[in-house]
Amino acid sequence: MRNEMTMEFDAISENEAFARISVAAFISFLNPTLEEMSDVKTAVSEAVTNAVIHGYDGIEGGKVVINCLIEKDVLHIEVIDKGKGIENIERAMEPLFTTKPELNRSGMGFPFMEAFMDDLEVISEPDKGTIVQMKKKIGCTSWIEDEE
Amino acid sequence: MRNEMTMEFDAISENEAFARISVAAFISFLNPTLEEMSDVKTAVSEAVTNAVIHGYDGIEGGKVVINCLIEKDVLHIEVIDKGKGIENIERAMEPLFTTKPELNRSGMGFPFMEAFMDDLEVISEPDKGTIVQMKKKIGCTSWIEDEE
Amino acid sequence: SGEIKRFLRDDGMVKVSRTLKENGWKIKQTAEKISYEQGREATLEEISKLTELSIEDIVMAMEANVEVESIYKSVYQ
Ligand SMILES: Nc1ncnc2c1ncn2[C@@H]1O[C@H](COP(=O)(O)OP(=O)(O)O)[C@@H](O)[C@H]1O
Ligand SMILES: Nc1ncnc2c1ncn2[C@@H]1O[C@H](COP(=O)(O)OP(=O)(O)O)[C@@H](O)[C@H]1O
Ligand SMILES: [Mg+2]
Ligand SMILES: [Mg+2]
Repeated sequence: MRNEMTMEFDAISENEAFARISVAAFISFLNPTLEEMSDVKTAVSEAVTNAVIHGYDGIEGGKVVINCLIEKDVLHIEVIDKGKGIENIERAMEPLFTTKPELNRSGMGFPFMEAFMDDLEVISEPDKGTIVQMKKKIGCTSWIEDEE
Repeated sequence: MRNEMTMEFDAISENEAFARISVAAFISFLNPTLEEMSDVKTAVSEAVTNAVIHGYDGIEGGKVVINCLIEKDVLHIEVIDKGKGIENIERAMEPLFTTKPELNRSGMGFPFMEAFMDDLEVISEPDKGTIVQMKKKIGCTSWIEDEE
Repeated sequence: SGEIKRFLRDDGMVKVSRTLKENGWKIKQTAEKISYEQGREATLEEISKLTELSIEDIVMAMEANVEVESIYKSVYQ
């Protein structure tokens, strides 16, 4: 089974819940557990929030793109912005590292994505933007077994 | 206030719920009533189902596109397929008209979209595809008043 | 019919349907109360305040209700 969707929306914080709910709805036919569902929602929230707050910090009219692909029981998600990009990716991914302490950012976005998903890759270039790629196996495959 | 999103997904019936939930989540910050939300969901469901069942009837690999734009308190939705198209749009929109009586289709998709939304327009060309455009004013604008 | 079974099986949300249905019931009660008192339809924000459920939870709970209705729809078709 293969199922694919892509969405693009205005980089405003109001759309973070929308993005999270949409991805949850998209994967729901894979019959995930509540925990898997909540893991994916958390990871998507963190990635979208980063795109809005860091990527498009002070830039008007930005767009966030989410690509989702389900292949068998593996979910692939990409969250893409065309914003400021990240200079030092390794450092950005360290727990507690944040460039926005004044906004009460915890520096735990990337560590959460890493913990809640099976795989995390970050591709970024200053002034070009950032691509966050995540993968997760969704355990309950009853839906796939039932397929004829 | 302006907010825009667009999504594209595989034309399979499993994605109908996903589309409906996503649009509901997208409009939720407009502070709709339950009835307004359910009207929009019904209209989206009918349009997406039509794209999958009629537009891509027997065609593999089709994609459905949904464009949503919120301008002030008006929601604009487009549901687009690149499938078979409709020969006689006027006749297709008549209550109870269906080309698939064998699937227990009720022929009430377009009449429902018309009833639940404020405006419905259908653009279609045989073998090119179909664009369903709908508009609805979402009544409660407290969210907009709250904006400074 | 097969349609209903496919529906229940395909939709992972059925798993969480118990809480969602309870929330759905709470939401409908609250919406009715507000519209009775105010003489107009309740908005999402008002329902959210009174039920202490997030907008997100309300959207999901209403989806669970749609599903229940769709099941009935397929039964009566
Ligand atoms: N999409 C992005 N665009 C630009 N910079 C980013 C992006 N995502 C993350 N960053 C950088 O990586 C840092 C760490 O991100 P994260 O772990 O989510 O913590 P926080 O968001 O709390 O700062 C951010 O403070 C920011 O400097
Ligand atoms: N996206 C579409 N592509 C091709 N034909 C369509 C499309 N949407 C609707 N139609 C045609 O219009 C008819 C009426 O649609 P509708 O009112 O939704 O009733 P039903 O779906 O129950 O047949 C359909 O039977 C079909 O012939
Ligand atoms: Mg973050
Ligand atoms: Mg129809």
